[in-house]
Amino acid sequence: MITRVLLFAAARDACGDWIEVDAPEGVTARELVALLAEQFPALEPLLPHCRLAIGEAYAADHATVPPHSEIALIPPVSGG
Amino acid sequence: MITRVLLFAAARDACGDWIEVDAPEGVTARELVALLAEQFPALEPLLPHCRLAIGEAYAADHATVPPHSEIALIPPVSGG
Amino acid sequence: MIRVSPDPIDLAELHKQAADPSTGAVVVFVGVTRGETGGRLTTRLAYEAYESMAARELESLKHQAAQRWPLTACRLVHRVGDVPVGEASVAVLAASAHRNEAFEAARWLIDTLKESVPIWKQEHYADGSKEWQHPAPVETLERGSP
Amino acid sequence: MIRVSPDPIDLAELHKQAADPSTGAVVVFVGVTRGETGGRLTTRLAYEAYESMAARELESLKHQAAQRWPLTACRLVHRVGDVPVGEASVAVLAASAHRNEAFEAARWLIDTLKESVPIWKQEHYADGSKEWQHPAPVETLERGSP
Repeated sequence: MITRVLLFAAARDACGDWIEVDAPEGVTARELVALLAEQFPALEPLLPHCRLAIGEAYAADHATVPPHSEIALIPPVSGG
Repeated sequence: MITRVLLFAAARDACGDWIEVDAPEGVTARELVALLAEQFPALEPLLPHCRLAIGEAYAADHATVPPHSEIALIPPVSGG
Repeated sequence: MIRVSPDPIDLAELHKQAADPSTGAVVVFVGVTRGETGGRLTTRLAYEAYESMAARELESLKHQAAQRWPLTACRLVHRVGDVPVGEASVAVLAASAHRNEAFEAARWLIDTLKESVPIWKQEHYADGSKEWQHPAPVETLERGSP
Repeated sequence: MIRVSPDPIDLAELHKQAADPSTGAVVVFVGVTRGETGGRLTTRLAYEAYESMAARELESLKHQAAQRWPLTACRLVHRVGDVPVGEASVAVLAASAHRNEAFEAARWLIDTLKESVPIWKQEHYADGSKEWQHPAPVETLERGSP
Protein backbone atom coordinates (compact mmCIF):
# COMPACT_ATOMS: atom_id res chain seq x y z
CA MET A 1 0.00 0.00 0.00
CA ILE A 2 1.07 3.59 -0.58
CA THR A 3 1.11 5.44 2.72
CA ARG A 4 1.37 9.18 2.96
CA VAL A 5 3.52 10.45 5.85
CA LEU A 6 3.36 14.04 7.04
CA LEU A 7 6.71 15.71 7.77
CA PHE A 8 7.69 18.54 10.08
CA ALA A 9 10.64 20.75 10.97
CA ALA A 10 14.03 19.43 9.79
CA ALA A 11 12.34 16.44 8.10
CA ARG A 12 10.07 18.80 6.18
CA ASP A 13 13.05 20.94 5.17
CA ALA A 14 14.71 17.79 3.84
CA CYS A 15 11.78 16.19 1.94
CA GLY A 16 8.77 18.52 1.83
CA ASP A 17 5.38 18.63 3.57
CA TRP A 18 4.74 14.93 3.03
CA ILE A 19 6.12 11.84 1.34
CA GLU A 20 4.54 8.64 0.09
CA VAL A 21 6.12 5.37 1.08
CA ASP A 22 5.40 1.96 -0.38
CA ALA A 23 4.75 -0.46 2.46
CA PRO A 24 3.15 -3.92 2.79
CA GLU A 25 -0.26 -4.29 4.45
CA GLY A 26 0.08 -4.89 8.19
CA VAL A 27 3.39 -3.03 8.47
CA THR A 28 4.27 -1.90 12.00
CA ALA A 29 5.27 1.61 12.99
CA ARG A 30 8.90 0.55 13.44
CA GLU A 31 8.98 -1.20 10.08
CA LEU A 32 7.51 1.83 8.36
CA VAL A 33 10.28 4.02 9.77
CA ALA A 34 12.85 1.51 8.46
CA LEU A 35 11.23 1.74 5.01
CA LEU A 36 11.45 5.53 5.15
CA ALA A 37 15.19 5.24 5.72
CA GLU A 38 15.53 3.06 2.63
CA GLN A 39 13.28 5.09 0.35
CA PHE A 40 14.25 8.59 1.58
CA PRO A 41 17.98 8.69 2.36
CA ALA A 42 17.79 12.43 3.17
CA LEU A 43 15.71 11.54 6.24
CA GLU A 44 18.06 8.86 7.48
CA PRO A 45 20.15 10.85 10.02
CA LEU A 46 17.00 12.10 11.74
CA LEU A 47 15.02 8.85 11.80
CA PRO A 48 16.66 7.12 14.80
CA HIS A 49 15.29 9.94 16.95
CA CYS A 50 11.83 10.17 15.38
CA ARG A 51 8.52 8.74 16.58
CA LEU A 52 5.56 7.84 14.38
CA ALA A 53 2.09 9.24 14.99
CA ILE A 54 -0.98 7.37 13.80
CA GLY A 55 -4.28 9.22 13.89
CA GLU A 56 -2.70 12.17 15.74
CA ALA A 57 -1.36 10.03 18.59
CA TYR A 58 2.09 8.54 19.26
CA ALA A 59 2.20 4.93 18.07
CA ALA A 60 3.96 2.07 19.84
CA ASP A 61 6.79 0.49 17.81
CA HIS A 62 4.76 -2.66 17.22
CA ALA A 63 1.47 -0.95 16.40
CA THR A 64 0.10 -1.88 12.97
CA VAL A 65 -0.22 1.03 10.55
CA PRO A 66 -3.86 1.00 9.37
CA PRO A 67 -4.55 1.81 5.69
CA HIS A 68 -6.54 5.03 5.98
CA SER A 69 -5.17 6.82 9.03
CA GLU A 70 -3.22 10.04 9.12
CA ILE A 71 0.44 9.13 9.59
CA ALA A 72 3.09 11.61 10.66
CA LEU A 73 6.80 11.48 11.38
CA ILE A 74 7.54 13.31 14.63
CA PRO A 75 11.15 14.50 15.00
CA PRO A 76 12.38 15.27 18.53
CA VAL A 77 10.11 18.06 19.74
CA SER A 78 11.32 21.45 20.97
CA GLY A 79 8.21 23.42 21.84
CA GLY A 80 8.00 25.62 24.90
CA MET B 1 11.87 56.25 79.26
CA ILE B 2 8.41 56.17 77.71
CA THR B 3 8.52 54.10 74.53
CA ARG B 4 5.71 54.08 72.02
CA VAL B 5 5.02 50.66 70.45
CA LEU B 6 2.96 50.31 67.28
CA LEU B 7 0.41 47.48 67.27
CA PHE B 8 -1.12 45.45 64.44
CA ALA B 9 -3.82 42.87 63.78
CA ALA B 10 -5.02 41.03 66.91
CA ALA B 11 -2.75 43.13 69.13
CA ARG B 12 -4.25 46.28 67.68
CA ASP B 13 -7.75 44.94 68.22
CA ALA B 14 -6.84 44.29 71.87
CA CYS B 15 -5.09 47.59 72.72
CA GLY B 16 -5.39 50.12 69.88
CA ASP B 17 -3.02 51.50 67.23
CA TRP B 18 -0.19 52.01 69.71
CA ILE B 19 0.66 51.83 73.38
CA GLU B 20 3.25 53.56 75.54
CA VAL B 21 5.35 51.44 77.83
CA ASP B 22 7.58 52.67 80.65
CA ALA B 23 11.00 51.05 80.26
CA PRO B 24 14.52 51.71 81.61
CA GLU B 25 17.22 53.12 79.34
CA GLY B 26 19.18 50.32 77.63
CA VAL B 27 16.31 47.84 77.74
CA THR B 28 16.64 44.95 75.29
CA ALA B 29 13.97 43.86 72.82
CA ARG B 30 13.19 40.75 74.90
CA GLU B 31 12.94 42.78 78.11
CA LEU B 32 10.61 45.28 76.44
CA VAL B 33 8.25 42.48 75.41
CA ALA B 34 8.27 41.22 79.03
CA LEU B 35 7.34 44.71 80.20
CA LEU B 36 4.47 44.78 77.69
CA ALA B 37 3.10 41.60 79.24
CA GLU B 38 3.16 43.21 82.71
CA GLN B 39 1.73 46.56 81.71
CA PHE B 40 -0.82 45.32 79.09
CA PRO B 41 -2.35 42.03 80.25
CA ALA B 42 -4.66 41.97 77.21
CA LEU B 43 -1.58 41.39 75.01
CA GLU B 44 -0.17 38.61 77.13
CA PRO B 45 -1.53 35.56 75.24
CA LEU B 46 -0.14 36.88 71.95
CA LEU B 47 3.28 38.01 73.18
CA PRO B 48 5.12 34.65 73.26
CA HIS B 49 4.66 34.50 69.47
CA CYS B 50 5.48 38.13 68.71
CA ARG B 51 8.71 39.68 67.44
CA LEU B 52 9.83 43.23 68.01
CA ALA B 53 10.76 45.55 65.15
CA ILE B 54 13.13 48.47 65.70
CA GLY B 55 13.41 51.05 62.93
CA GLU B 56 11.29 48.90 60.57
CA ALA B 57 13.51 45.81 60.90
CA TYR B 58 13.23 42.69 63.04
CA ALA B 59 15.30 43.07 66.20
CA ALA B 60 17.38 40.36 67.84
CA ASP B 61 16.25 39.46 71.38
CA HIS B 62 19.32 41.08 72.89
CA ALA B 63 19.29 44.22 70.76
CA THR B 64 19.10 47.42 72.79
CA VAL B 65 16.00 49.52 72.18
CA PRO B 66 17.24 53.00 71.25
CA PRO B 67 15.36 56.03 72.58
CA HIS B 68 14.04 57.58 69.39
CA SER B 69 13.42 54.69 67.02
CA GLU B 70 10.10 53.47 65.70
CA ILE B 71 9.21 50.36 67.70
CA ALA B 72 6.53 47.89 66.61
CA LEU B 73 5.15 44.64 67.95
CA ILE B 74 4.91 42.08 65.13
CA PRO B 75 2.42 39.26 65.77
CA PRO B 76 2.85 36.09 63.68
CA VAL B 77 2.43 37.22 60.09
CA SER B 78 -0.14 35.83 57.65
CA GLY B 79 0.30 37.73 54.41
CA GLY B 80 0.15 36.06 51.05
CA MET C 1 8.62 46.49 41.22
CA ILE C 2 7.77 46.36 44.92
CA ARG C 3 4.31 47.49 45.96
CA VAL C 4 2.05 47.37 49.03
CA SER C 5 -1.22 49.01 48.05
CA PRO C 6 -4.99 48.82 48.42
CA ASP C 7 -5.40 48.84 44.63
CA PRO C 8 -6.46 45.65 42.84
CA ILE C 9 -3.41 43.84 41.44
CA ASP C 10 -3.01 44.46 37.70
CA LEU C 11 -1.60 41.18 36.36
CA ALA C 12 -1.14 42.52 32.83
CA GLU C 13 1.04 45.28 34.26
CA LEU C 14 2.91 42.76 36.40
CA HIS C 15 3.82 40.73 33.32
CA LYS C 16 5.06 43.68 31.30
CA GLN C 17 8.53 42.72 30.26
CA ALA C 18 11.52 44.64 31.28
CA ALA C 19 13.36 45.04 27.97
CA ASP C 20 15.88 42.42 28.98
CA PRO C 21 16.59 40.06 26.08
CA SER C 22 18.13 37.48 28.40
CA THR C 23 14.75 36.51 29.87
CA GLY C 24 13.63 33.07 28.71
CA ALA C 25 11.31 32.01 31.53
CA VAL C 26 8.83 33.88 33.72
CA VAL C 27 7.04 32.32 36.69
CA VAL C 28 4.19 34.18 38.36
CA PHE C 29 2.48 33.16 41.58
CA VAL C 30 -0.86 34.76 42.44
CA GLY C 31 -2.57 34.25 45.80
CA VAL C 32 -6.35 34.51 45.59
CA THR C 33 -9.02 34.83 48.29
CA ARG C 34 -10.73 31.44 48.60
CA GLY C 35 -14.45 31.25 49.29
CA GLU C 36 -13.96 28.41 51.73
CA THR C 37 -11.30 27.60 54.34
CA GLY C 38 -11.39 24.53 56.52
CA GLY C 39 -15.07 24.01 55.71
CA ARG C 40 -16.09 27.58 56.65
CA LEU C 41 -17.45 29.98 54.04
CA THR C 42 -15.41 33.16 53.62
CA THR C 43 -16.79 36.33 52.08
CA ARG C 44 -13.57 38.34 52.03
CA LEU C 45 -10.14 38.72 53.54
CA ALA C 46 -9.07 41.99 55.12
CA TYR C 47 -5.30 42.53 55.00
CA GLU C 48 -3.47 44.88 57.34
CA ALA C 49 0.18 45.78 56.79
CA TYR C 50 2.89 47.59 58.66
CA GLU C 51 3.34 49.23 55.31
CA SER C 52 6.73 50.92 55.58
CA MET C 53 8.37 47.82 57.07
CA ALA C 54 6.54 45.48 54.66
CA ALA C 55 7.99 47.41 51.70
CA ARG C 56 11.47 47.15 53.23
CA GLU C 57 11.07 43.41 53.82
CA LEU C 58 9.87 42.91 50.24
CA GLU C 59 12.93 44.83 48.99
CA SER C 60 15.08 42.59 51.15
CA LEU C 61 13.48 39.44 49.67
CA LYS C 62 14.09 40.75 46.19
CA HIS C 63 17.72 41.44 47.07
CA GLN C 64 18.21 37.98 48.60
CA ALA C 65 16.58 36.27 45.61
CA ALA C 66 18.84 38.18 43.22
CA GLN C 67 21.85 36.85 45.13
CA ARG C 68 20.62 33.23 45.03
CA TRP C 69 19.39 33.05 41.42
CA PRO C 70 20.40 34.85 38.20
CA LEU C 71 17.11 36.74 37.86
CA THR C 72 16.35 39.14 35.04
CA ALA C 73 13.24 40.47 36.81
CA CYS C 74 11.70 40.15 40.26
CA ARG C 75 8.42 41.79 41.21
CA LEU C 76 6.47 41.62 44.47
CA VAL C 77 3.04 43.13 44.99
CA HIS C 78 0.77 42.76 48.02
CA ARG C 79 -2.70 44.20 48.23
CA VAL C 80 -3.99 45.49 51.57
CA GLY C 81 -7.51 46.23 52.79
CA ASP C 82 -10.45 44.13 51.65
CA VAL C 83 -9.84 41.44 49.05
CA PRO C 84 -13.08 39.77 47.92
CA VAL C 85 -13.33 36.09 47.00
CA GLY C 86 -11.70 35.40 43.63
CA GLU C 87 -9.44 38.47 43.70
CA ALA C 88 -5.66 38.50 44.08
CA SER C 89 -4.05 39.44 47.39
CA VAL C 90 -0.45 38.83 46.40
CA ALA C 91 1.57 38.40 43.22
CA VAL C 92 5.17 37.34 42.78
CA LEU C 93 7.08 37.36 39.49
CA ALA C 94 10.50 35.81 38.92
CA ALA C 95 12.15 35.85 35.51
CA SER C 96 15.37 34.18 34.45
CA ALA C 97 17.09 32.79 31.38
CA HIS C 98 15.86 29.27 32.23
CA ARG C 99 12.80 27.87 33.91
CA ASN C 100 14.39 26.01 36.79
CA GLU C 101 15.72 29.21 38.34
CA ALA C 102 12.46 31.08 37.75
CA PHE C 103 10.39 28.32 39.41
CA GLU C 104 12.75 28.00 42.38
CA ALA C 105 12.93 31.74 42.95
CA ALA C 106 9.15 32.26 42.70
CA ARG C 107 8.53 29.44 45.16
CA TRP C 108 11.14 30.73 47.59
CA LEU C 109 9.80 34.30 47.31
CA ILE C 110 6.20 33.41 48.18
CA ASP C 111 7.24 30.95 50.93
CA THR C 112 9.56 33.52 52.53
CA LEU C 113 7.11 36.39 52.05
CA LYS C 114 4.55 34.44 54.04
CA GLU C 115 7.06 33.92 56.87
CA SER C 116 8.65 37.33 57.15
CA VAL C 117 6.65 40.23 55.73
CA PRO C 118 4.59 42.12 58.35
CA ILE C 119 1.17 41.70 56.79
CA TRP C 120 -1.83 40.04 58.44
CA LYS C 121 -5.04 38.62 57.10
CA GLN C 122 -8.37 38.64 58.85
CA GLU C 123 -10.90 36.09 57.61
CA HIS C 124 -14.42 37.44 57.34
CA TYR C 125 -16.81 34.50 57.42
CA ALA C 126 -20.25 34.22 55.89
CA ASP C 127 -21.74 33.83 59.39
CA GLY C 128 -20.60 37.39 60.24
CA SER C 129 -17.66 36.41 62.44
CA LYS C 130 -14.09 37.41 61.72
CA GLU C 131 -10.72 36.13 62.82
CA TRP C 132 -7.13 37.34 62.56
CA GLN C 133 -4.86 34.68 61.15
CA HIS C 134 -1.78 34.34 63.33
CA PRO C 135 -0.07 31.04 62.47
CA ALA C 136 0.64 30.30 66.14
CA PRO C 137 -1.90 29.39 68.84
CA VAL C 138 -3.45 32.70 69.84
CA GLU C 139 -7.02 31.43 70.23
CA THR C 140 -7.13 32.74 73.79
CA LEU C 141 -6.54 36.29 72.66
CA GLU C 142 -8.88 35.92 69.70
CA ARG C 143 -11.69 34.83 71.98
CA GLY C 144 -10.95 37.65 74.44
CA SER C 145 -10.86 40.42 71.82
CA PRO C 146 -13.95 42.18 70.43
CA MET D 1 -8.33 26.73 27.69
CA ILE D 2 -6.17 24.90 25.19
CA ARG D 3 -4.83 26.92 22.26
CA VAL D 4 -2.26 26.55 19.47
CA SER D 5 -2.31 29.78 17.50
CA PRO D 6 -0.14 32.33 15.70
CA ASP D 7 -1.68 35.14 17.79
CA PRO D 8 0.42 36.83 20.48
CA ILE D 9 -0.36 35.32 23.89
CA ASP D 10 -2.69 37.54 25.92
CA LEU D 11 -1.55 37.08 29.52
CA ALA D 12 -4.36 39.17 30.96
CA GLU D 13 -6.85 36.86 29.27
CA LEU D 14 -4.93 33.83 30.49
CA HIS D 15 -5.26 35.00 34.09
CA LYS D 16 -8.99 35.69 33.88
CA GLN D 17 -10.45 33.70 36.73
CA ALA D 18 -12.89 30.94 36.21
CA ALA D 19 -15.57 31.83 38.77
CA ASP D 20 -14.39 29.03 41.03
CA PRO D 21 -14.30 30.20 44.65
CA SER D 22 -12.08 27.28 45.66
CA THR D 23 -9.04 28.74 43.88
CA GLY D 24 -6.45 30.02 46.34
CA ALA D 25 -3.24 29.79 44.29
CA VAL D 26 -2.42 30.38 40.65
CA VAL D 27 0.95 29.61 39.08
CA VAL D 28 1.73 30.80 35.56
CA PHE D 29 4.76 29.87 33.53
CA VAL D 30 5.62 31.92 30.46
CA GLY D 31 8.33 30.94 28.00
CA VAL D 32 9.91 33.92 26.25
CA THR D 33 12.19 34.15 23.21
CA ARG D 34 15.68 34.91 24.49
CA GLY D 35 17.96 37.21 22.54
CA GLU D 36 20.94 34.98 23.16
CA THR D 37 21.41 31.21 23.36
CA GLY D 38 24.74 29.57 24.04
CA GLY D 39 26.56 32.77 23.18
CA ARG D 40 24.82 33.24 19.80
CA LEU D 41 22.53 36.20 19.15
CA THR D 42 18.97 35.23 18.24
CA THR D 43 16.59 37.57 16.44
CA ARG D 44 13.48 35.38 16.62
CA LEU D 45 12.20 31.87 17.01
CA ALA D 46 9.95 30.32 14.39
CA TYR D 47 7.65 27.64 15.78
CA GLU D 48 6.05 24.94 13.66
CA ALA D 49 3.34 22.68 15.03
CA TYR D 50 1.52 19.56 13.95
CA GLU D 51 -1.44 21.61 15.08
CA SER D 52 -4.23 19.05 15.32
CA MET D 53 -2.07 16.57 17.22
CA ALA D 54 -0.53 19.32 19.37
CA ALA D 55 -3.99 20.37 20.53
CA ARG D 56 -4.82 16.74 21.35
CA GLU D 57 -1.58 16.31 23.29
CA LEU D 58 -2.23 19.52 25.23
CA GLU D 59 -5.73 18.24 26.10
CA SER D 60 -4.13 15.01 27.25
CA LEU D 61 -1.67 16.90 29.48
CA LYS D 62 -4.52 18.85 31.00
CA HIS D 63 -6.42 15.63 31.65
CA GLN D 64 -3.39 13.94 33.24
CA ALA D 65 -2.66 16.98 35.42
CA ALA D 66 -6.27 17.03 36.62
CA GLN D 67 -5.89 13.41 37.71
CA ARG D 68 -2.65 14.07 39.60
CA TRP D 69 -3.53 17.33 41.33
CA PRO D 70 -6.81 18.88 42.52
CA LEU D 71 -6.77 21.74 40.00
CA THR D 72 -9.46 24.38 39.76
CA ALA D 73 -8.12 25.64 36.41
CA CYS D 74 -5.57 24.47 33.87
CA ARG D 75 -4.73 26.46 30.73
CA LEU D 76 -2.19 25.75 28.01
CA VAL D 77 -1.39 28.10 25.16
CA HIS D 78 1.36 27.75 22.56
CA ARG D 79 2.09 30.33 19.92
CA VAL D 80 3.26 29.20 16.48
CA GLY D 81 4.98 31.08 13.67
CA ASP D 82 7.47 33.83 14.42
CA VAL D 83 8.01 34.86 18.02
CA PRO D 84 10.34 37.87 18.32
CA VAL D 85 12.79 38.32 21.20
CA GLY D 86 10.98 39.27 24.41
CA GLU D 87 7.63 37.82 23.37
CA ALA D 88 5.91 34.76 24.82
CA SER D 89 5.92 31.46 22.94
CA VAL D 90 4.15 29.37 25.57
CA ALA D 91 2.05 29.93 28.68
CA VAL D 92 0.87 27.44 31.27
CA LEU D 93 -1.56 28.20 34.09
CA ALA D 94 -2.33 25.87 36.99
CA ALA D 95 -4.73 26.89 39.76
CA SER D 96 -5.54 25.04 42.95
CA ALA D 97 -6.73 25.66 46.49
CA HIS D 98 -3.13 25.68 47.74
CA ARG D 99 0.17 26.75 46.27
CA ASN D 100 2.09 23.49 46.49
CA GLU D 101 -0.25 21.75 44.05
CA ALA D 102 -0.31 24.75 41.70
CA PHE D 103 3.51 24.94 41.60
CA GLU D 104 3.92 21.20 41.10
CA ALA D 105 1.31 21.03 38.36
CA ALA D 106 2.67 24.05 36.47
CA ARG D 107 6.19 22.64 36.57
CA TRP D 108 5.03 19.20 35.43
CA LEU D 109 2.92 20.72 32.65
CA ILE D 110 5.74 22.74 31.09
CA ASP D 111 8.28 19.94 31.54
CA THR D 112 5.96 17.39 29.92
CA LEU D 113 4.80 19.78 27.21
CA LYS D 114 8.42 20.22 26.16
CA GLU D 115 8.84 16.43 25.93
CA SER D 116 5.64 15.38 24.22
CA VAL D 117 3.83 18.06 22.26
CA PRO D 118 4.61 18.03 18.51
CA ILE D 119 5.91 21.57 18.18
CA TRP D 120 9.35 22.54 16.95
CA LYS D 121 11.39 25.71 17.23
CA GLN D 122 13.80 27.03 14.68
CA GLU D 123 16.38 29.51 15.95
CA HIS D 124 16.99 32.44 13.61
CA TYR D 125 20.38 33.89 14.44
CA ALA D 126 21.58 37.44 13.99
CA ASP D 127 24.19 36.20 11.48
CA GLY D 128 21.37 35.10 9.14
CA SER D 129 21.64 31.36 9.79
CA LYS D 130 18.80 29.28 11.18
CA GLU D 131 18.60 25.92 12.90
CA TRP D 132 15.81 23.55 13.88
CA GLN D 133 16.05 22.56 17.51
CA HIS D 134 15.76 18.79 17.82
CA PRO D 135 17.00 17.80 21.29
CA ALA D 136 18.87 14.77 19.93
CA PRO D 137 22.02 14.76 17.82
CA VAL D 138 20.78 15.57 14.31
CA GLU D 139 23.64 17.89 13.31
CA THR D 140 24.33 15.72 10.29
CA LEU D 141 20.88 16.34 8.88
CA GLU D 142 20.97 20.00 9.83
CA ARG D 143 24.18 20.46 7.90
CA GLY D 144 22.80 18.59 4.92
CA SER D 145 19.54 20.52 4.72
CA PRO D 146 19.11 23.90 2.99
